[in-house]
Amino acid sequence: MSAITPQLVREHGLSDEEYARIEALLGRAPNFVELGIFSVMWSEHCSYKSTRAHLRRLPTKAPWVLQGPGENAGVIDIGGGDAAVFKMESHNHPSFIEPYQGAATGVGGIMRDVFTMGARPIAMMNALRFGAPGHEKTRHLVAGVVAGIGGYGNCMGVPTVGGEVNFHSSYNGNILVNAMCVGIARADRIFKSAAKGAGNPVVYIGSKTGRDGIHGATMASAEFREDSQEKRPTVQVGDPFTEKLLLEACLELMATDAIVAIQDMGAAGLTSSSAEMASKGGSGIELDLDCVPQRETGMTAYEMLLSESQERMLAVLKPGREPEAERIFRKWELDFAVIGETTDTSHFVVRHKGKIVADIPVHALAEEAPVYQRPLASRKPLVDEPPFVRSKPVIDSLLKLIGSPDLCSRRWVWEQYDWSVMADTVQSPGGDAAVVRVHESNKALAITTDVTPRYCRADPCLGGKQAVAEAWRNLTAVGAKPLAITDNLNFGNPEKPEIMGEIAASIDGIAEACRALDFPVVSGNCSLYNETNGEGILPTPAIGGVGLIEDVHRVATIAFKREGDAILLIGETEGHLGRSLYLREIEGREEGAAPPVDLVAERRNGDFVRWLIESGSVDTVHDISDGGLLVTLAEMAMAGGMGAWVALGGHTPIPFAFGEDQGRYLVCVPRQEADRILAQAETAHVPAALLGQTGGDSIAAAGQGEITVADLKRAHESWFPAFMGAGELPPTN
Amino acid sequence: MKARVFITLKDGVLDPQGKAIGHALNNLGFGGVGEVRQGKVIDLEIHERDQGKARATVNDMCEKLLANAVIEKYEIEFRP
Amino acid sequence: MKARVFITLKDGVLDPQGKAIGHALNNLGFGGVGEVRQGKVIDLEIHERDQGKARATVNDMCEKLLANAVIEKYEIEFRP
Amino acid sequence: MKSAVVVFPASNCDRDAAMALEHITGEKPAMVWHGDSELPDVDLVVLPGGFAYGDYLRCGAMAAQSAIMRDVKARADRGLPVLGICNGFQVLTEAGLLPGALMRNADLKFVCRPVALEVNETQSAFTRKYDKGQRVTFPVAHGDGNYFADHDTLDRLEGEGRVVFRYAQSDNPNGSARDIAGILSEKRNVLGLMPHPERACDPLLCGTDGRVLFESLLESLS
Ligand SMILES: Nc1ncnc2c1ncn2[C@@H]1O[C@H](COP(=O)(O)OP(=O)(O)O)[C@@H](O)[C@H]1O
Ligand SMILES: [Mg+2]
Repeated sequence: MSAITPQLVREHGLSDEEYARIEALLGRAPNFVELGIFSVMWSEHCSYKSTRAHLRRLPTKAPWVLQGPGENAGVIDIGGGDAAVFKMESHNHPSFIEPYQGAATGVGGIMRDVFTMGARPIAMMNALRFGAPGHEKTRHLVAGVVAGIGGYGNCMGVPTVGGEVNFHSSYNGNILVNAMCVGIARADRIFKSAAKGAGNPVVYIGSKTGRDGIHGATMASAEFREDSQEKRPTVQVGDPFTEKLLLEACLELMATDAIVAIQDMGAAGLTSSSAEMASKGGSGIELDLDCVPQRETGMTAYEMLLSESQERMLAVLKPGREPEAERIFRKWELDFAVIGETTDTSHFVVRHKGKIVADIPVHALAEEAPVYQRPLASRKPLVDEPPFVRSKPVIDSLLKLIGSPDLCSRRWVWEQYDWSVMADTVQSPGGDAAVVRVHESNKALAITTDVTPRYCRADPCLGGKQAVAEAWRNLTAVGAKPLAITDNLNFGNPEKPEIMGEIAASIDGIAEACRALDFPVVSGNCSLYNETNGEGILPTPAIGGVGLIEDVHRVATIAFKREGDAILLIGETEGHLGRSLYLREIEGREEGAAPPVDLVAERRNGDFVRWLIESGSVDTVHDISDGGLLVTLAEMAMAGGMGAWVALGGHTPIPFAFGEDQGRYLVCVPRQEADRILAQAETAHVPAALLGQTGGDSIAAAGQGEITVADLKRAHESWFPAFMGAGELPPTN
Repeated sequence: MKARVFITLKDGVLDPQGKAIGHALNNLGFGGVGEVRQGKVIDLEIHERDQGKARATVNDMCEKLLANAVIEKYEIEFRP
Repeated sequence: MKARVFITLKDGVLDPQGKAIGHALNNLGFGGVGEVRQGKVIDLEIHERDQGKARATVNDMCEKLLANAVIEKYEIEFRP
Repeated sequence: MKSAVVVFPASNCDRDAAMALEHITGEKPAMVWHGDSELPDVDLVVLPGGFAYGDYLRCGAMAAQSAIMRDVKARADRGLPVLGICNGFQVLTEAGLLPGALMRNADLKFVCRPVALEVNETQSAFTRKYDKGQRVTFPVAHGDGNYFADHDTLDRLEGEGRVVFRYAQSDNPNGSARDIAGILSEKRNVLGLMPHPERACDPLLCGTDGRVLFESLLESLS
């Protein structure tokens, strides 16, 4: 075995202090295998050493929260004995290196996190961030990531129902691929990862172990250098066919009572799954690597322990239940092997070829992992110097915005995802939130992912708040009661004080919004070191929100439905243009402060809109976000194939039309209902005003001219296909 | 001249398709089938008489488009 | 012994993949690329010393599973 | 009406098909494992959509070789109605129960969206309750729906009135020959189609045009 040199320690991403701490914990120098184990367990990805202290500030409790952060996924009670199980996770670095497989295995990984809890996945979302459209790599990455997500999710038969796609040069060398999975389980049949008790068999199930993705975890914890391209051999290939069998086999096993604990093998594979299970169960664990199903010959202990081969799970069974479990996995033609047992030594002991190759106190790997209070430098938030706006024709700007990369239709993307399998997708991609019926019930879940990185750059705390508020708003806009979130914190190098400052501030903003909106965090993931050659990404704390719709027949959609409906504007409009897409796309400036978020108004306005939907008086709602009021109106018109007339009356046209003030919605009501609803708004102290009415085949803004819905649609639908059209070969598995 | 490009997965890279094919062959009663690997073969016609130049061009095609250097390797063959 | 099976589309069967590749190559500035066809190559290990028997077996595999006679043809090669 | 749904490894529309059958026929279909050698005594067999064997090698190729397919063939030869949806259609062509083959979509991309279809033939147990020429909308969700057959076969299919569904308004999502979306066997008891009627049986989802297909079967078979 190679001697442990400082060089070797550094190659394992461990600092000198960390190495010294390892020696102290062991009371001796680690051997090579043990060094590898520590390097992954103490990596940022697995240990959360930079963020853990800050994550504690997130509110994680509510009466309906059955499982908060700490398990493979969060769990909330959705009534009738059902539970929703969900989490979002990033696969950023692998997707940059190999977009198809990186994205595909990201999807597979997050699905395992959900079904390892005993849930059947019912919906997938993905939040994607790519570099500037003009950047040489962007088109190739978009093609690969989208095909990879579809290739895996479609084969699994889980509908991919929505997400986000943004373009910005800060992601040129670090794209973000965040995948979210939502599953349904019986609330009293949730499976956890605590390997309690001694003498229980530890079983390995799924695919064989190969030399895949060794050190993926440390790769995800290191800043990119151009030569990281050379880390390529670590890329794993996904096998959705095997994962589908694994899903069905696990659910079949979970229908028995043979399982003590179960956990997917994610980052750092066998090592982290077994060590985490032992740590959570307060037990020890012994593994015999000779029993591990192997795909390649001559694998070393180091390789087997650090391999990130996909489609694998680890379970601890009740003694004597192995044959019953084995029968199930053989039926599904999957590998099954007893590879060890739990012990009362509270040590993590690994045997290979009859020799003990690692012997580490479990707590040293888990609880003793370093936790850092890294130095923070808070960039002071940009204050609004109200950006000077040259007056441009409103309608021309609308057309330009609606066909711009960040606002154009994502049809090209979601038509490659099977969003209709499982026959429960009530609201397909393109709305404010996806709506998926809980199978054979009258209720549904609403799901959304949101964050506005350009706001986060201006003010990370406000940006964090806004991301949560927008998720809450999107769920509200379809008529759902927002219940909880998962988050995926994508940032640069935490060792840089200003980046660490962004992380801390974002978490504060998220926490504040979660508290104000009763919208706790039940799971999440952190992806740091998203930098290339010292260039950090925009701070991107992606929020995945889940809400409950009690009556699936009482949902609102964004499409205009009737000619002559009154269009009401809910919420206060100041005309805030700082950080707006108007400023960026029309004026070419990324300036000013992000729009303020008033959480009290947010809640008041949203509760009113939801009440309108629940009481059946409104079936057409769209929240106002990116692009502002007129863009929102155009989206409703295009979805309904019907125009509208609106008065920008009394306001300076551009800020009113394109400002991105928060906490706002457009709702349509039959004309004769308008006064009643405006009165109800007044009694609820909700700002509401009559904006115009639906009808005709154009969007007409009084005094500003008009444009046909057909022309808008053409611009809206054409950018993506045109962009992806040439030169790219759709990747295939 | 006619070029044939073989694109196969690098050794050690998981080949789910090959794995499944091997499985299916065994189920079909073809005992003793060892490892199965699936790859692509791409036949193309290029208007270039000079072998050397042709090889350089096809190499370039593989690097730029045909092969995924992250997980695949390639060989090139010529037929007149 | 090692067998390599080439599975290619019959002439006259349109090949969307080949077409797309040809297209992409042209867009990448590889002028004068003629027709491009994509096929599969399947490498397998069979425990059979006798060439003749081996060929018969692999033929059988192609007929039963590896190739779809409606659209595909196949060739078999052996390497020791 | 008794029905069975075959479950292959990584079938994933088996539940959707079963739901549609149960709601419309009032009877739970039998779920039959691919490894079984015999079908139960039923009036209809459905090969569901999905990614049997991951669509590896060729879509439907490995499923076509599974034990249960021998009995499916035998019964089909004796006239038992067989419905293959999407991946099921691919299995039927690979198994030789239907002519031609389903190739990669012309643009090489998976496509999921509602498509307009034209019902070309009502002379079948599957479509008798539609009107000839009726426009219906089913969702498609496939990467390999590009129907191919040689000209003679295509002429024969058309001549014998076996092209049951066509993509309408030349809105062909996959480049299939002559806009073919679904075809019948010679005996007209086997139907394969790429679009998903079982996903068009609920007003909350993609409309209810698909119900009529199952209602036709109910009327014909019970
Ligand atoms: N940003 C975050 N917010 C809340 N919880 C988090 C966050 N990041 C990680 N967690 C929680 O920490 C635990 C470990 O996360 P992770 O290592 O991603 O789990 P896994 O290894 O199962 O994918 C999980 O319970 C996850 O929900
Ligand atoms: Mg996990």
